[in-house]
Amino acid sequence: KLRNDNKLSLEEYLRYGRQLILPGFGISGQLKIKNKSILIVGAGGLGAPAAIYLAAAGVGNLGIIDYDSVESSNLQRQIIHNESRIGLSKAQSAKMTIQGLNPLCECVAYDLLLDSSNALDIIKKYDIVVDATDNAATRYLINDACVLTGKPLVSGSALRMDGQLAVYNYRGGPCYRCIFSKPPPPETILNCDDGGVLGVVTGVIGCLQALQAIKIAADMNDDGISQSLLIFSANSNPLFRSIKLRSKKPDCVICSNNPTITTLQDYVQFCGSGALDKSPSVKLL
Amino acid sequence: KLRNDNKLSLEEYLRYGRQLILPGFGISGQLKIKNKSILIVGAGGLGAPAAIYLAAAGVGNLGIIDYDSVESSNLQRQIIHNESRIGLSKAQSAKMTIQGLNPLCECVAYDLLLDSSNALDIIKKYDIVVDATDNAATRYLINDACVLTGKPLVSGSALRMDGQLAVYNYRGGPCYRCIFSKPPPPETILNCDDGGVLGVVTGVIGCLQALQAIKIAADMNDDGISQSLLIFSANSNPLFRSIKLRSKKPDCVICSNNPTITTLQDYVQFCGSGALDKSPSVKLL
Amino acid sequence: MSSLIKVNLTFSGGVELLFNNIKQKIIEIPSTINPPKPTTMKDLILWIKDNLLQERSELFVSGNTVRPGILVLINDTDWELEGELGYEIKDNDEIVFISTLHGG
Amino acid sequence: MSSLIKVNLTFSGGVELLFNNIKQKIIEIPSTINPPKPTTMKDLILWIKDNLLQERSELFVSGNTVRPGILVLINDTDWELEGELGYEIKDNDEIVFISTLHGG
Ligand SMILES: [Zn+2]
Ligand SMILES: [Zn+2]
Repeated sequence: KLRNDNKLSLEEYLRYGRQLILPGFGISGQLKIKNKSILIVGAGGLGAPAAIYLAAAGVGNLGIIDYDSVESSNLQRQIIHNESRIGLSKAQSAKMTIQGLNPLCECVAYDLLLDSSNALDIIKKYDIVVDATDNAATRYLINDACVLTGKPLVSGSALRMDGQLAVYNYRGGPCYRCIFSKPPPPETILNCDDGGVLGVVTGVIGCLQALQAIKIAADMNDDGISQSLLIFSANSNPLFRSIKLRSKKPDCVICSNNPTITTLQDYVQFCGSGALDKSPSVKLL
Repeated sequence: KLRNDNKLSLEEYLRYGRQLILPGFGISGQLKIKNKSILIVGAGGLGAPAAIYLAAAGVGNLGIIDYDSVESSNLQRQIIHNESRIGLSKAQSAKMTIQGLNPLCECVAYDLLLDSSNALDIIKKYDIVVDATDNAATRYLINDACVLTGKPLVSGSALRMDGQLAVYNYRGGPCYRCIFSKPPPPETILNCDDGGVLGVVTGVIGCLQALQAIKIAADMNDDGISQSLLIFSANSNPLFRSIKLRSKKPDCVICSNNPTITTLQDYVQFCGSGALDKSPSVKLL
Repeated sequence: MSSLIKVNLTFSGGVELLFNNIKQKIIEIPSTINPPKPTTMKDLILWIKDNLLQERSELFVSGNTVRPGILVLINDTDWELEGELGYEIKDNDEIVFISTLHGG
Repeated sequence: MSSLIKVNLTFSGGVELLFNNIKQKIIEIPSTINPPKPTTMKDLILWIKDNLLQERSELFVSGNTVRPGILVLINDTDWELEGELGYEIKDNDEIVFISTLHGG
């Protein structure tokens, strides 16, 4: 199914011209991303720009997972959808936009909830995973599935005016569990539906997720992306802060040499809430 | 023509819910941006995400200026267009996408080249100007027109792997000429067509332009945005660097108390090249 | 001879909501809160809990450290690289408490 | 007694293309290039032109300063706030030369 072309067509030369003349990318970078497959989990605020820019750049195969349907309240930030898609599956709507933007990108829409029963089968088909989800349980699930299948994970998150970006499980760097070994108490976790978000904050982080995925796909100079956390705060000065993260934990339960976790778990139980829950604080109302 | 509503409709409550519950934004922020008009000059790599996120957020009136038509080579980064728009005016294509995303946003498409003969008449109709152009002459033109009409200017630029973001002529801060009083020699200037660009670099900067325009439109805490330059380097670590800029120049030719420039100039002559030129270095080939 | 040291605190990612929405605060604390040992991160976290936290301390601390989901940075570096609770606070250190985000 | 001082140079926004595509370089220069006065930005720019620049110096300097379109930062601050050419270089200063971009 994956194309394995060693050259670009005339149509590709025309379309990707601005990248082909780009020092440090060029034809070899373009061929590398053409032959890579990237899975985007979540076609919401983060997944929308990430999918759009990955498809536009010429990534050969994109998978997009989302179990939700487009609602009017999504359109403030989920800019891969539009009015005419309301009620449609988000994964399908995202695929339609991508096909309209770049028909050369092969896109698979997964209209399902990623969980412990299907994550490994899907993720193992891709080279890179973009976590664009909105809850802690799915974030641990994706991390564990990426470690078990050996895939680099580009993780983004956004809430209110803040955003975060990191690359896990890449070039010997830490995994998500190395940094966050215990999940936060469920009552401290908010998603965008309950905590609010300025739409363009997800835009900034989603674009940066696409960037990091492209750099990984094209084997570009990593310069420490495997061990750093970018913190974005839309109403602070400076807007961005880069943090040096710890290394891989020698006793990480999943990514160390002697892992105690070797299969996917029950992440809803682990976190005390899951993808289908409203935030506990809201449930109490 | 501008709406001046003091309340939100039910449709707006539903659509903008995530911003209405956002601390520091809320209904008052939403009403402020609804009653603001923002002009985006350029519907290319920067203007595409800027226009999309401004429309999605609920800015009441958007103007989009571009004299160019959509080409296949644009779609690697100009994600407001798509395959079906090739050959169409970029301003019109951008307007079509915006109407599909948020019909509540009133959008005016200007299918023209901004120049000294029309800039003041257009810019004076808007509250904020977003410079998403691709050449030095138009950047000086827009700066001077913003100073003469008293409009804040959100300036973004991108080339290769690098991007820059600044807000000029805002809350007593410097204008573009205060920082760059002399234009660079024309042979040192490259645009994206000639120097190449990674598409998502324009995505990141365009999103950040939308963010700064929203913060200005909603009168949010500026925290020094009027006197700082954000530098983005997609293949460096850290990705972002924030620079403190100088204050307004007491002897600035246009924004000081005793300006020597009081009308728009011939910017093509001033810069040695204009919006319609290829880069001189390329012309020599 | 416990002199005072200045510490720049930043609360971000939602942690600031526990501190009256204040994102940045410069505090002065004794260089040896528990003589004779120099003030450590452990002392600082307890000091913040006792002096700055308004209510619901379980949303900030858990046992004698910060609760899971709060990342601590010492001068822009993950505190795990700096000795975590045992790190000795220096004058003008910049300490950030940031909540990990899950939205998207 | 001209000791050596270390200066961290960064070239960005395209300026690095004039320096073999090297974005960062640590140099050691005399603390007083023109005795008895301490080394200034003016001295540093001339030193870079003479020692690091490969060719086409007019793309970096113009007269005794940088050409229009190159912004100079001293420790993350616009050099205009630091005295421009007259600024006296200190050990471990970080000096950035960045080209203003016009693309979009
Ligand atoms: Zn791990
Ligand atoms: Zn000025």
